[in-house]
Amino acid sequence: MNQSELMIALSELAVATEHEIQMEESPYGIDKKKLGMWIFIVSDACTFGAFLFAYGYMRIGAPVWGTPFGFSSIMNGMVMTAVLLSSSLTMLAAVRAAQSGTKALAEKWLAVTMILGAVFAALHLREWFKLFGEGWRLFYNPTGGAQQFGATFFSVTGLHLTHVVSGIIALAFITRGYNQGHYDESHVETAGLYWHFVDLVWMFVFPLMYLMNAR
Amino acid sequence: MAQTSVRAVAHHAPPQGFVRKYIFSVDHKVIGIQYLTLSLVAAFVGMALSWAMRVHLAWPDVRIPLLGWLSPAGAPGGVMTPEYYLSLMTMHGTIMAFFVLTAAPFAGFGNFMLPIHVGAADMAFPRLNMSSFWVTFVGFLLACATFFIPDGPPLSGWTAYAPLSAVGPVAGPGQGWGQNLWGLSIAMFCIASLLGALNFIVTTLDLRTKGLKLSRLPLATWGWFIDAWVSLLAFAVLLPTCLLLVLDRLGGTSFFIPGGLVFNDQLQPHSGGSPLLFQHLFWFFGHPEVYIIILPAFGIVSHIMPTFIRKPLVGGWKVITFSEIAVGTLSFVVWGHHMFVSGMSPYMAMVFSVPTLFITIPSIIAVLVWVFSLYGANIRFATPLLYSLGFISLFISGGIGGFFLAQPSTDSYLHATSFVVGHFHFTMGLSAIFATFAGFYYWFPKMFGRMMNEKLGKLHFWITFVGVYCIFMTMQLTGFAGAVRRYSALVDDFMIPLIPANRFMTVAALLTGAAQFIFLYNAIWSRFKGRKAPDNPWGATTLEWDTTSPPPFDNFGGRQLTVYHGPMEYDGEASVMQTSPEASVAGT
Amino acid sequence: MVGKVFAVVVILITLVTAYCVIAHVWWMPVDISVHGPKIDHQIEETMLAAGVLFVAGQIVLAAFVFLYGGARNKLRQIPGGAKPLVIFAFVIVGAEVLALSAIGSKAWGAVYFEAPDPGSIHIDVQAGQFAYYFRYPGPDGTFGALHPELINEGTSNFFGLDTDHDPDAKDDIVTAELAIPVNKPILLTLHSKDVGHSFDVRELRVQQDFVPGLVIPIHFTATQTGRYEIVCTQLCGLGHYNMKAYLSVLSQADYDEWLKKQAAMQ
Amino acid sequence: MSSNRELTMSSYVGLGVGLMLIVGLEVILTYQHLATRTLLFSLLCLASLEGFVAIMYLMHVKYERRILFWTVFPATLFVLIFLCYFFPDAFRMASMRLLK
Repeated sequence: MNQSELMIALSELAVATEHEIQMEESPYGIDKKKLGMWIFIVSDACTFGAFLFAYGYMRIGAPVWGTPFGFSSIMNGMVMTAVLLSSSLTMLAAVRAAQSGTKALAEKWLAVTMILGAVFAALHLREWFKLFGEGWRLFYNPTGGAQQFGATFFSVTGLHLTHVVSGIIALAFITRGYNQGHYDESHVETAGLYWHFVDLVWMFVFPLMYLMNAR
Repeated sequence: MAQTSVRAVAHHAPPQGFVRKYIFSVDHKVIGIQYLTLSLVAAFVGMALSWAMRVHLAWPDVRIPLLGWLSPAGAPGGVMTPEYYLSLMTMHGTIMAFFVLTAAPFAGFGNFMLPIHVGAADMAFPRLNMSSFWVTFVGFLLACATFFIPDGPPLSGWTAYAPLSAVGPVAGPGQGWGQNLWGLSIAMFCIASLLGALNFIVTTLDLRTKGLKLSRLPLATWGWFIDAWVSLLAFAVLLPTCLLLVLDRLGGTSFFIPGGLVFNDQLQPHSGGSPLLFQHLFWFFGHPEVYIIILPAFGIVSHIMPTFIRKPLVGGWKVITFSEIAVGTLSFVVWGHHMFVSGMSPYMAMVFSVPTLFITIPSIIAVLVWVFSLYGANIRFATPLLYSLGFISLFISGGIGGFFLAQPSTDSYLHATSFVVGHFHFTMGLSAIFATFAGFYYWFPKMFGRMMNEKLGKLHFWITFVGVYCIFMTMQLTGFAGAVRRYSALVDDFMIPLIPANRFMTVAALLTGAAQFIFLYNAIWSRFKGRKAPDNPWGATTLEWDTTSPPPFDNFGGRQLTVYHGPMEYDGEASVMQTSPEASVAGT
Repeated sequence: MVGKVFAVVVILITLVTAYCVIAHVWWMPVDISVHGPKIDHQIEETMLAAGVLFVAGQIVLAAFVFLYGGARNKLRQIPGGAKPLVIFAFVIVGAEVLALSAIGSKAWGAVYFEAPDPGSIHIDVQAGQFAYYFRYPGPDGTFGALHPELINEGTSNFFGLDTDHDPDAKDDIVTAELAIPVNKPILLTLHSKDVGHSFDVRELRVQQDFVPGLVIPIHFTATQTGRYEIVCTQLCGLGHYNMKAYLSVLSQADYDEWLKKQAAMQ
Repeated sequence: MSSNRELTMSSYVGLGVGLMLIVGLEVILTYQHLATRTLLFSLLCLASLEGFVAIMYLMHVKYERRILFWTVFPATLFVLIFLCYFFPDAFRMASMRLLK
């Protein structure tokens, strides 16, 4: 048997079993999924950054901007913030429960997190439809100010909403896998990281898109 | 402080069935070859487009075979219309910059080699890796589809400057669905690149085998690792740019379209957008993109050279790597040099000019390292080394053009001339292509288990090397006469005297392009009929040469690898494998 | 053998390139502007600095490849290792680029940091797919307001002037050719009707893009009479290659005559 | 930074309330009729504070190795800071507009 045949035979043996290999330790000392999520967050933060800078640019350049949000919208935003923030805390509770091995509790908290996420999305859509009802469009400003308000508001919050909705779907997926034992607490923790990031983005979107546009 | 951790590694089983094995494969080696194949197809498409453009510029009335069939409207009878010329130019730039130059040296070789270089069985996220490729593939299909839709391919250039690209069909031909598909195609490419970069970073950091400290990483891996960071941040900004452009086109928004625009005496409904915002967003990505293309080339050349000069690079891994890091970092603060005469604030021109000039320092350090490593060497002139030497020469020739384009005062004359076109073809186009060829000839035995034909390889090198100088040095120098780029015909009084030079370039381009078929023949013939490759045909030291050619499914057959040395243990005929516990011969 | 051929090819390419540059096979046309000599000087300085690096780089590369092919040589390292290379790059190239940017900023500043001469002749320029139009303010020295909705190519209302109601617009002179008097400071305000265009006169050493939605000022003084091409250098659509106008630099008397004739034709 | 004493769940709830209070402060500031620039600056400062707390505690960076902090922050801030190079042109857009 020559060397290459031997290696092929060895490799087939290797894949059949799980075996231990010594590796360099990751400089971060964290799970590779978690590191991957962090890297994703860095790039996604830049994407949101570019959207928000485009908004800032439009706004500086506009002679008249107009500030459409009344107090009720701001209150709605406050409630949305509270909902999203609580969902971050419930997510945290889910991760802790998963880490301490109380699977049922973790699943319960994950469910609460998803429900809070859905409530956030519902409140958000209500805000959108209210604006549609007032005549706002991506390309139209019924108050006669800069038409960029609709474009920037709907695109920035739309991107955020996409993140929330895909977060809910991802959480549902992970909860199911966790329940069936395909996934473990590290998956829950990684999903949690993403969820907190969505919350983090909202902490900038709310003041910049809502409060800066309060009447 | 060698920290190691024992980890249980669960291998995914080798796939069964044709589809799992060769099409939707999660094996990084298959994905790497898929990327390279995609790039090869894209490169020949891009080259065919450039042939058609060059022939049209030199002999505007010549009927170009097949073109009339491809687009009866764009090239009636094979003689192209001005708008079809611009479409070909746009698609040449898009296909070459994204699907060839970004995909081949980074995603192609990186996918195949990076996990092997670090001693891993696969990428950190194999399924993510597979989806990166297939998203790229769909992006490429969308780009190619523009040739076959009634609206025709876009004609706004690969930079797609708004508002020409944003207002829609009123701006003339090529502004219909072709431009929409272009935006979607590039957005998909962004997503694929982001996921790919993420995978590269995590693999390099987390999957290194025992003893492979960062200081012992092969230099190609350093190139891909740094490049992954640059792509991660740059494509993150191109993605929203494409989305906003598509939103302007399909959603009626006005991010990039100001008020008061009139087409065919019709006032457009847009108002308040800024074309300069598009340029800023695009070039914020666009300039790092140039380095995304060239950094893997730096890495590949630095990886290949020590094998064939039989000594380590001057300054070891540190000098070349730190210059790559410096280049990658500075690449984010220089984008404004594309916009000196674009109506940007003239004070910002100075802010961008100084770092642009300073980026020459790390670039020159890299060139000096390569050149002075040749001093006192035992050079073996295999084809991969010839291509590396060609890379150095081309990079010098293009690099010096940077001095002119980095300064607003000189750029205000040379901007948008063929000087720029020659400059970027040298520095990023050809340099990256030469490094890709070097990598291809170098790694082909490992990828397919067969050697490539050296004679054909050298023939291919000589024709290509001399040919590209004839094309692009002429192009660069005619820029001093003010030859404007992106013109579909030479009709201005000062352009007419340049027709002979253009004919010369066209003939050189046809010959150089024809030489690429030698390469194609060599690759296909060698794949099936080439001499069987030994495990380590070049006498190299890095991990990919420490396994069979081609490597088994999990790369090393489940062996425990321990790395004892850096990647450049060469001393003339003597060399020490990274995994060999023997004493160092090069003292690195 | 291969190495020696490579060295010879690289040297030949370097020599041919150097010849083309030194013999000015393709070179800039003679400058006709006041600020131009600064730019020309900067291009020559840069050519010197970059050219020396280019020739030196290619020759050293060729020499090493020529000398060290094959396995016969005793391996040697460059004395001092990477340190002298890094120092060279930082000190010599660093000084060079600092010098270039210091001198170059003056050439740039002469065009863009100085306010236009208050006595400049102000001409309004509009670019559209695929033509330039120029507007002189007429005897009242004031331009009429622009109304894009009134633009009508059929009635030759290229700028969208409201000649019925706007007294400032009545005497505006609109032409398809740019005529300027020699040795007089000129102020152009560039604006675009549709997409991005550019105003490039090689002899004037002026290239400036039109930005849709903005008015971009540019000023210069021409020193020689003659007729020069204004070309578009910013991709603007299918007619891009054919988008041009002429710049006539006239003596003061010819200019006054020309302007009178144009006014009569309105 | 790296310490293993994680907060208890009730402290996290306290943290959440604290963050909500900052949001409340932002809303109050909004209705103080500040100049747009001052309002923007103070809102951004408060949001950054919130974001910092979220990253350090909710996203756990405080309890990871220091190197994670030094990877994530510089990379992101690098891009966000240099995107600010756009703004001189935004002001140019306001002052050099074709149609007033």
